[in-house]
Amino acid sequence: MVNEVLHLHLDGFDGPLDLLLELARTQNVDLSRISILQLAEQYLAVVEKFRQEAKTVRLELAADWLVMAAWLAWLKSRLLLPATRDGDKEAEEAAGLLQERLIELEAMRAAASWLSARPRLNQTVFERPVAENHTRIDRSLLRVDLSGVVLAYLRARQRGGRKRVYAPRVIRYWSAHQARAALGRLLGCQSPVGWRYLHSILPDLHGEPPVGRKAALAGALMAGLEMAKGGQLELRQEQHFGEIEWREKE
Amino acid sequence: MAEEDFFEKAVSLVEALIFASASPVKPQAMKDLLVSQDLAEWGEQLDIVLTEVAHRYADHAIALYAIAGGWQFRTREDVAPALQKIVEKPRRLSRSAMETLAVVAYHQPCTRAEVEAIRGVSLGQNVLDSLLEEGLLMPKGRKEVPGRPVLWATTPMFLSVFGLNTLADLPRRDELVAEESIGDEGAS
Amino acid sequence: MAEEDFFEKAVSLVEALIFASASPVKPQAMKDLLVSQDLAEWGEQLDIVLTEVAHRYADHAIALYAIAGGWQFRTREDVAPALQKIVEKPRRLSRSAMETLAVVAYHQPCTRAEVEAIRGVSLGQNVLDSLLEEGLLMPKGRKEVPGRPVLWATTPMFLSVFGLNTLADLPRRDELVAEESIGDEGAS
Repeated sequence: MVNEVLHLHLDGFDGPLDLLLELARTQNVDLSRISILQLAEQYLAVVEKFRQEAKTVRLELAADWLVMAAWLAWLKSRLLLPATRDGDKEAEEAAGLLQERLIELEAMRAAASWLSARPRLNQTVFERPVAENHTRIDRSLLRVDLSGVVLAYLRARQRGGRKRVYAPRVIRYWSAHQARAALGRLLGCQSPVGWRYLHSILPDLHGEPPVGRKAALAGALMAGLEMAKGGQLELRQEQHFGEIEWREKE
Repeated sequence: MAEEDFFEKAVSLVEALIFASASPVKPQAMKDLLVSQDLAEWGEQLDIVLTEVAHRYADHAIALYAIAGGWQFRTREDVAPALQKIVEKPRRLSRSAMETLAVVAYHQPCTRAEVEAIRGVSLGQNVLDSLLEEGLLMPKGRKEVPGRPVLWATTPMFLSVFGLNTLADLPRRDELVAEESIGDEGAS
Repeated sequence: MAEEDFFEKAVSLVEALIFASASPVKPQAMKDLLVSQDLAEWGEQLDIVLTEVAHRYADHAIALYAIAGGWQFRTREDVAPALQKIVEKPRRLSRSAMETLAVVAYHQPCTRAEVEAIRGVSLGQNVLDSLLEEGLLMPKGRKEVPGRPVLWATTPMFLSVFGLNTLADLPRRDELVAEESIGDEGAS
């Protein structure tokens, strides 16, 4: 509870630098001529007072304040040393740095209040909220070019060409029916008797796709088997996948 | 404050309100504003106030217009054309129109049936109409076959639209790279 | 057309152009307009034209302001209190936000750590967020140090919101502090 009072109290300032600036103002002189020693003492006194009031300090709440206090205590000790000592220059530089930071902070404070005092758009001054539209869209022109014509022509020809030749491809298989007719013709003429290769009855199938040749051979076999069953001819095959031969039944 | 000053203040407020509003300001909004500023009597005589606002703009490039039941500042009509920026958003021809035009360009004079045969699709009347409207195609006699169909050809406008001097400036068909593939394309 | 009439026309065109725009109009846009209307010579003497435009509004509730490198009509400050009740007000910025904005304005481009060092306190995310939401700050590259922190800068909107023409319109530091000690209103 007491800790919170300390915290809230110090939080009235935007951090240790803010408190320092406030303390510096109480010296009532130009910031460039303030006494850093006096300032350090004042700060330490303020922090010590809060410390006592708070009894214990929650470090996480006051870390910034304590770091600044420690640094100022060091600075104070150096500034109190006789001017001839080595630490003198170091301390003077540190004091100068603190002074510069305070001056800069004060300037930025002033800048913020200067900005705050400016007439603010849509708060103290108003602009015209919408623009008039003076743009006219001209759609009268055609966007075309020669390459478009050429492309369109190619496209048309391509589609038209495809269309013209498009027809389901008629695959003219040599059918079992045709094989039967061919075999029937051969059976009748009875010239050279004996075994003959079945594929010899096939027509010239050069240029036909392989599937066509296979279909023709299958047709011939079917016709041969049918006629063998009917007793018109004999078939034989010497080995697996060997040539199929036929001869007229005696 | 003198009576005159009150009037001036009312005029200024109404002017500022109209200026700072995105849409035309209704008389009621002006009255409300004047009442809120203890200028209710001028709210009752809004016409006089508005007349004075308009008068302030007498020599300006801007004027007060009554629009949609309210009041708005707008650029004066005689100045507006100078501000006008013309953005060209040219139309495109539809794909079918473009193809039809191209086929006619290469095969003219030709009949509708011929265009259809080459394109492989029927030619909609609206496509033909649009090309006629644009002045890109014109009829050029009739073909002496049964039915005597109209022959179509491109116009001089066609040449100027495409920046051609003569039809001979069109790339020849055999110059078109893809030509060969068109010829025997069907087999694939 | 007499010389005077040309001048009047140039003034009217520039007035109309600025009035028709919702954002500040750059001098180049005015010159382009004048050139397009055969008034190029007045485009060369834009200052005189703009002075005359401003003069036309001497007694109006609206005035011409130099904003963010351009020119814009805005309502005069004296009519603001009356309008504020009607027009929606933007949120006010917190003190931390205003200070942060001031630090960035004077030190830009600068990192978050630099802002924190100057103000002596850490910069809350909500403060940064509010400034970004208002469009007053923007990231502007990264600082080439370990961690490559983002550099922050003010936006053109910042100039517009605070009615500044350029960043050079911000008071010099010595002016600020002198002002402060005279006014002595203190930040506490």
